[in-house]
Amino acid sequence: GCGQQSGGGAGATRDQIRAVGSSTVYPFATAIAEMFVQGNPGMKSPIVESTGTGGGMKLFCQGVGAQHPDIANASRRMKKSEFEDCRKNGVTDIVEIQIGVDGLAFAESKNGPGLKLTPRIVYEALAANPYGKGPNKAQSWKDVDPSLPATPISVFGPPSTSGTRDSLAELILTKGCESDPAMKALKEKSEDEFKATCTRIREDGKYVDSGENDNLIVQKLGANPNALGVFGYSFLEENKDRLKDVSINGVEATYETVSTSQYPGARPLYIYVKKAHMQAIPGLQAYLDTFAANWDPNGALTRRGMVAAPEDVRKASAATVKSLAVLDGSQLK
Amino acid sequence: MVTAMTAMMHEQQTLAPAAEPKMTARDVRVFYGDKQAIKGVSIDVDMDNVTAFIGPSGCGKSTFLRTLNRMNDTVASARVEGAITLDGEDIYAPSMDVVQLRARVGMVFQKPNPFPKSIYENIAYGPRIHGLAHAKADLDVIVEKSLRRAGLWDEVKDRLHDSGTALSGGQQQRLCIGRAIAVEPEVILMDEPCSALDPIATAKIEELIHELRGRYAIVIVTHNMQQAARVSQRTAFFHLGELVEYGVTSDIFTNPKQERTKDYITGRYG
Amino acid sequence: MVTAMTAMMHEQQTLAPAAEPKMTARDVRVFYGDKQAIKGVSIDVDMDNVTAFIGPSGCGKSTFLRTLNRMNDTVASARVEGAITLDGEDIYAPSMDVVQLRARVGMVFQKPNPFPKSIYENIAYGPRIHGLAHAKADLDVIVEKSLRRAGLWDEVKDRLHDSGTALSGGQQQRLCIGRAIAVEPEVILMDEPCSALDPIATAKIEELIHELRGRYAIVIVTHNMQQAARVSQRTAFFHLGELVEYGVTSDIFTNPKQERTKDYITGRYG
Amino acid sequence: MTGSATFLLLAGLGAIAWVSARARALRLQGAARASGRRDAVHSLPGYHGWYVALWTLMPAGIFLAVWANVAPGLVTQDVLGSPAAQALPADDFSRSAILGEARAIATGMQAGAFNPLSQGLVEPYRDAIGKYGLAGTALAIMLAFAGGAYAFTRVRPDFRARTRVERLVMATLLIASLLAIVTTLGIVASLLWESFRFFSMVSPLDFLFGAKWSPQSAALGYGNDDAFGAVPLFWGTIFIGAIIAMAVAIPLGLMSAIYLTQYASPTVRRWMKPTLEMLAGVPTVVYGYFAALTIAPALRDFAVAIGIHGASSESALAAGLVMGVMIIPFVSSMADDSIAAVPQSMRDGSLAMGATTSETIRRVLIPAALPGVVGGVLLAVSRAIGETMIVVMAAGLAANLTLNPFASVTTVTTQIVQLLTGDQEFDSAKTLAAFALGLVLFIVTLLLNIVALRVVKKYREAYD
Amino acid sequence: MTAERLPTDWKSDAMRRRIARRYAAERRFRAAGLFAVLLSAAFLAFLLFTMVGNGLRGFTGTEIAVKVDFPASPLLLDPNAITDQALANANLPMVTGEVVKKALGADAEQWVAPTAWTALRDAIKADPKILAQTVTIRLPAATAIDLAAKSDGSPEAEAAVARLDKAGLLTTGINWGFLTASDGTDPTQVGIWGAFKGSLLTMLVTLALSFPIGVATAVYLEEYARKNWMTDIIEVSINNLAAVPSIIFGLLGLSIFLNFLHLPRSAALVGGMTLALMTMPVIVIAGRNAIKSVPPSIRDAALGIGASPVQVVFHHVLPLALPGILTGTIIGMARALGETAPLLMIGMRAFIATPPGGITDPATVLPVQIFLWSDEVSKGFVEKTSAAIIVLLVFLLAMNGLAIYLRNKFERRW
Ligand SMILES: Nc1ncnc2c1ncn2[C@@H]1O[C@H](COP(=O)(O)OP(=O)(O)OP(=O)(O)O)[C@@H](O)[C@H]1O
Ligand SMILES: Nc1ncnc2c1ncn2[C@@H]1O[C@H](COP(=O)(O)OP(=O)(O)OP(=O)(O)O)[C@@H](O)[C@H]1O
Ligand SMILES: [Mg+2]
Ligand SMILES: [Mg+2]
Ligand SMILES: O=P([O-])([O-])[O-]
Repeated sequence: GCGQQSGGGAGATRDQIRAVGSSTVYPFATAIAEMFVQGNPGMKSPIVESTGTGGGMKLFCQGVGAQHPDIANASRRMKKSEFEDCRKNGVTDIVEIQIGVDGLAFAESKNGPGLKLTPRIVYEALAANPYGKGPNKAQSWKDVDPSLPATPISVFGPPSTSGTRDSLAELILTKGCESDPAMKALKEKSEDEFKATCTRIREDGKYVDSGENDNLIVQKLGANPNALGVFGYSFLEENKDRLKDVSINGVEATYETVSTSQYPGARPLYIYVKKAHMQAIPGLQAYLDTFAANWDPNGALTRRGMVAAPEDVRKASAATVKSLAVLDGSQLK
Repeated sequence: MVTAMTAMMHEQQTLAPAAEPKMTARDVRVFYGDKQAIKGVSIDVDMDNVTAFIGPSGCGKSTFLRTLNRMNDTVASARVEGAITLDGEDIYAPSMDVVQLRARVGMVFQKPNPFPKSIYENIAYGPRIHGLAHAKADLDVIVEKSLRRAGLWDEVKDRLHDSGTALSGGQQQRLCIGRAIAVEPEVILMDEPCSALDPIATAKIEELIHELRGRYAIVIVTHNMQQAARVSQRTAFFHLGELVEYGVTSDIFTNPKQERTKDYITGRYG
Repeated sequence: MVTAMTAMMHEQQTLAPAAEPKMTARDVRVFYGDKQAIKGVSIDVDMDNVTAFIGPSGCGKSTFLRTLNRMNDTVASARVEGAITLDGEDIYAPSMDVVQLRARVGMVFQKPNPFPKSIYENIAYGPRIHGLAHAKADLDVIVEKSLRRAGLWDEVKDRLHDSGTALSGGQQQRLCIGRAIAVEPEVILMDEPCSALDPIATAKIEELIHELRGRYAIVIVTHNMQQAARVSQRTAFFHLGELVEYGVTSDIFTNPKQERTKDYITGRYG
Repeated sequence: MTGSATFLLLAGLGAIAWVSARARALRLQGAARASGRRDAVHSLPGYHGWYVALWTLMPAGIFLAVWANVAPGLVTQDVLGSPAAQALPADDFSRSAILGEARAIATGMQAGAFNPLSQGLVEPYRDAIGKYGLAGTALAIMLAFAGGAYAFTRVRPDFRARTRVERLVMATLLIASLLAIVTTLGIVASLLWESFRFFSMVSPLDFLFGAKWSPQSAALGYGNDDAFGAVPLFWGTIFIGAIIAMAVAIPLGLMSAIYLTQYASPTVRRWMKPTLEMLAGVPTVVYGYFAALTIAPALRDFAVAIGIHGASSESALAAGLVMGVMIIPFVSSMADDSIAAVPQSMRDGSLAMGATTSETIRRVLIPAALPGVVGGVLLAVSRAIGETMIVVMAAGLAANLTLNPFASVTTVTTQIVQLLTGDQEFDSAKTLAAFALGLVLFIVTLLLNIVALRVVKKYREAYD
Repeated sequence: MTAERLPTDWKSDAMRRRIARRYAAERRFRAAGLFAVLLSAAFLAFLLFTMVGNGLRGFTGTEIAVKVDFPASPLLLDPNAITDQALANANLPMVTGEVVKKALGADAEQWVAPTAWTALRDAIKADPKILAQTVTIRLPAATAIDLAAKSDGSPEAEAAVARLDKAGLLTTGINWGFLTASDGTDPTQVGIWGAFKGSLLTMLVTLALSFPIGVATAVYLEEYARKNWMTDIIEVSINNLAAVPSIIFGLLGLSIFLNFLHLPRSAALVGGMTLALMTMPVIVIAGRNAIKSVPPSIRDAALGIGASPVQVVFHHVLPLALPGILTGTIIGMARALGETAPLLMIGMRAFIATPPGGITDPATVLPVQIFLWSDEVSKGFVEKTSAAIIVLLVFLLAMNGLAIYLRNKFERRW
């Protein structure tokens, strides 16, 4: 309630859990929040804000205290730079929990042309500067690969701060880029230049950066039969009636292919928790327990479109929830 | 006071012989909603005399004047009964075209109301909308002639493209008269044209009215009795929506037939 | 015209003997910004006579009147110089409390301005804010007395709780006079109190002024010379911000000493 | 002693002060009035009451306000000194959380302890709070008595209590009005400060005249050069807000105003005017939803059907059209005012010349009302370019420089929302760019408004 | 003088044609005006019609009657010790799934809403005795079934609906939960109460700040301020604030209230403060106009009998100006109530499933809730969004209507 006063070092408390971050994780986090309230009568509902993984990390790393969030949801692993930033602000003890797996899905409208893609095609269609050979001139998919229809390239995708965008760069673009041996060589020579060439996306309107809102992309695809959308697998799952999958390397994104990592776009989902908040925020532990109780293959989260992590990962994560083992920054990239 | 009036009359021009009426009103009644403002007025206006309407404030002078060119149409609540003719034609007949009527029966208002345009455009407005001039030269001729007749030409000929609102009050009023003249009306109605003006400007307008007399039928509303005495040949005295007395101006002022007229011109009320 | 005036004078009451002045003004100058509206006016107002201020429009009558109860304070640009006293006290002294001053020097305005409240509340407002009545009964007494003095009691006693704005113009003006009387002022200033009224209402107010004379020092601004002649015993003639002539009313109207006064009352200007 | 009890006590004291001072004034004034001198009595007794009550309440109130900020610190000091506090963890946040919880329990705002450590601290808290609460209350009451007593001695018939009380009222009013300045300064300061930081990373010239907007790539670490050219945003804003929206709003608004003021019967006017005003009362998020869900897809289908290239489901046209509809009432009410301000005599003058109503409107009324109409349109433009939700929901994010109304453009406000919600990157130029955009928006709308108000005012004066 | 011109021959053919043309132009112009009015009104009607058409369904919900044989169910609960915690621990979601499967068939579990078990819980809580009985409980249907029952859905859902309907197990009725519940993840279970309460608290803060300050400012400027540079600055500030785009206030709130003063993110307090800054100038301007329209003669009258300037204002001017001030306030508040953009900036866009308890609790407001729902993927949210819009519109139109009514009623000519 109101009437909380701060002063003298005592008093800044919060009785609600606060989570920020990935829009991919958002539906799962809110579902867990709901179950948490129902399972813990009397507790207030956690606040979940969808800010994108990067945006969430920024808020998360601003410091320890009631005014900073307890949890960062992420659709990719925390970056080294983010870890350092957290550390700088006194957020030293961070617990990393993998809650499941998601696929970076490519989809088009039900009455779309039915594309079949490979990382190379995607890279050549979207790179700002394919293979460092000058600006991308491809206008239609046919320009990239003669097997594809001549529909104009139009891709709705997430913005730079989203984990999904990072996954796109890491899982697809880089792979496509590396199909050229020259690029492999470049990687040896200059990591930076390699990164720029392989992950920078064109900005001439073919790739439409659609903000931190995957739902919006889904809706836009419905209206735009020729466009391709990039977002989390769960969104595809939820909208099977409007959208259809676009295969990568001939593999379609299904629960099976994602969970076995057969699908090239499979990626882990994480939540990051501040250990320092475990003592201070009522219900935080119970919230994590709720997560753990629902991430099984037949748990509530899979019903919402999440793909369960492999058994060993789930076990490890469950152990982390118990032990609250702190993340070791040295493994991060 | 009566004697002072009579003195003024001596300066007045003589009455023109009775002429064919230009406009006639028969048993005209005007209502604003439920309220009757004019109660059965019959009057004839002729070409050769200036007719003055006098009477205390609110007696219906303006209302009656405005029935003569159907300006009352613009007041939503106003309703006119009775018959008014112009050259024998019923002006309230459905076949009567209001636009034409108003071009034929011009009007000058109490407060000078030039358009916020140039002097030239003020005069040219009427001829333009009525298509009275086809070439610029025609229009120039009309503008000059109208301004001359309104007695304003010499004062403004060098600044025809200045704004009409930049003129003095008296000049503005003459501009409005010029504007009315420019469409060659047959009748000119003036509703207290001098009440917003100073004495010198007033004198100019009165002089102008003298000059225009005969060319147009002129009706002027005034509540300055001296003015009525100075400019008109016929005077109608209104009271509470009724036409109390109508006659030759000098008779009305020196020898009123009605008690009410007499009380009014000797200053008992009003 | 002069003769007409003199005729009216005959009805007028006789001049009271010269008395101790209630208010004095010495070399009062009023400026609106840079513009000087009053140019060194000195005048005495006494208890037993009604003083009239006359003069052409814009000559500063209202301005001067308003200096007498510091209503000019409300005009941001107005600045008053010179000395004005009430019972010998300088009303522009810093120690003078304006609120109290205005209670002692009441004012009635040109346009009747009753509060949009009941008749009762209109009268009771002043006594309330000045703490002149403590119980409802006291207030009732004050209201009745004031309305009686204002000559309005009989007309409104049955509808004291109707709105003051629902009265006719003349009644409203008497209500305003009653309202001023209710706080027991010593001086009452009236700025053209009848100019918005019809002749019958005017007559009533004039009669009221006669009755109030002697009990309050009364100053009345008017530009109706007949009215000045009828109601006042002393008349001050203002012109272009100067006090041209001040004296016994009958003298001013029949035998003005200044050429300007004479020109004005014979109607040469104004 | 709890806060509310202290509050009630003070309120009681104030009431007593009011009543007794009033009574005293009444008594003294009765005597003075009998003396007959009018200026022997100055203020109504009630004012004396207020004067003394204010003196009773204000010093004590100010003290309590200060105390409320100081006391918790003292309480915490006290609690930390207690033996139970030794067991507290060292890290600040857990510690303060535990302390906070203990205090919440001690003050009854929370029932049970979530953290076992806090249970032990409840008692010390209770004691300390009680101690300092009592001290504060005692001091406040002393101050109240002191203030009240001082003021009470000043109650005399001719004491100008009203003047004093009114002076306080005036001071309050003045302070309230200064808040507008404070707010303006706050806006300017926050925008300027953050923009300044932005412009230390990105050249203002590149920002204002650059034609390429891709803050994403800047955020991905490709450098700030040519990532922040805001021209496409400015163009999108102008295209949607000042061109398309106005192309809808000006004719419809102006013609509606004309019809309703000049032609419609009073009944029609009485019903239609509020109906049209309702368009301005619909929240923008509803318009946005409507534009995104209903208008935009329809327009896109239409464009595709007639073979327009590059038609997008978030076309400039959809956002602009809907925004134009939203703006209609602004234009029409400004036009209405301006036309109504043209003196009736002007209209009569024209009608009496034999002009038809439409001739009168087109040739006399509109030219005469033009400055007012133009001013109104400028205000409407300023409103349109600052409008956010419609464009956030219905316009795109692609920073295109295009003339094709069926293509997607982005606007300043859309980008502000994009840059600040979600993507709160490290203190990058990207976040700060939002403030620079805000600054530009602020300045432009300000200028538009100043010009518009000038125009309107000048024109109003012309007829006054 | 130039040659005389003959009086115009109004009867000539040319003149007649000309007049006909002018009248035609007149008719066209008038028709254009009427068209503009009708088009604007038609747009409004279309908008309202669309919203109502989409939204009315949002107020209804579908329920499936399920026969629950408690003794035979895998539920382990002591009827004598029914506490919230015990119910929470009883794994009701699983039980519900089993129960549904048993009653309706193996594939039926997905026909009921994921939160359907709360219906079971509430039933048990209301009457623990049913634990020993077999009862029929109405469980909320899943979104797909709900949509299929109310309009049209996927073929599978339609088939299921047909089956259930045939068995007479399906009922569609008013979903009161929509007015009493808060945000959630399941469209059939969400409600607007949380957002509504957030709006209420935010508006309360806004009103409490902007009304007194706005009126005080209006009074000061109109009645007491002397013309000097400071008054000019205040005046310019206020006029400008009234025109500043609302999103700028959001930037102000973000950088001053959140980043500088460290007030709580997402709270009604900050939202209210931000909106108050936006509403205040509206109230000031309306207040000044209302005060200005009180005729000076009233002030003169009061001053003339010795009222002090403060008394003049508080006894006469303010009471007379009050209707105008209130009208302005209502309009300002209506605008604030519909405002979204500045609140997005200060984080009032989070998922918040419990209604705020006070002004410092995280909260969201109706328009932001609409914005959030409009972005939801699940098709069930479309009708919920429109339904929330209907609720918001009802309030806003009522407020605007009240303002218009007040304005017309108290519009006086002095
Ligand atoms: N538009 C109107 N609606 C209702 N009543 C009106 C209207 N115009 C005038 N009246 C009433 O009709 C009566 C006659 O008014 P009119 O203006 O004709 O008087 P007037 O003789 O011209 O007075 P004045 O000398 O003051 O101009 C008055 O009682 C007036 O109140
Ligand atoms: N508030 C003001 N600001 C500036 N000048 C003013 C103001 N009030 C009056 N004046 C000027 O002061 C002069 C005297 O005005 P005042 O109103 O006293 O004249 P008056 O004799 O009462 O005229 P009237 O008979 O028209 O009421 C006039 O020139 C007037 O224009
Ligand atoms: Mg008239
Ligand atoms: Mg005067
Ligand atoms: O929102 P993201 O999951 O793409 O970071």
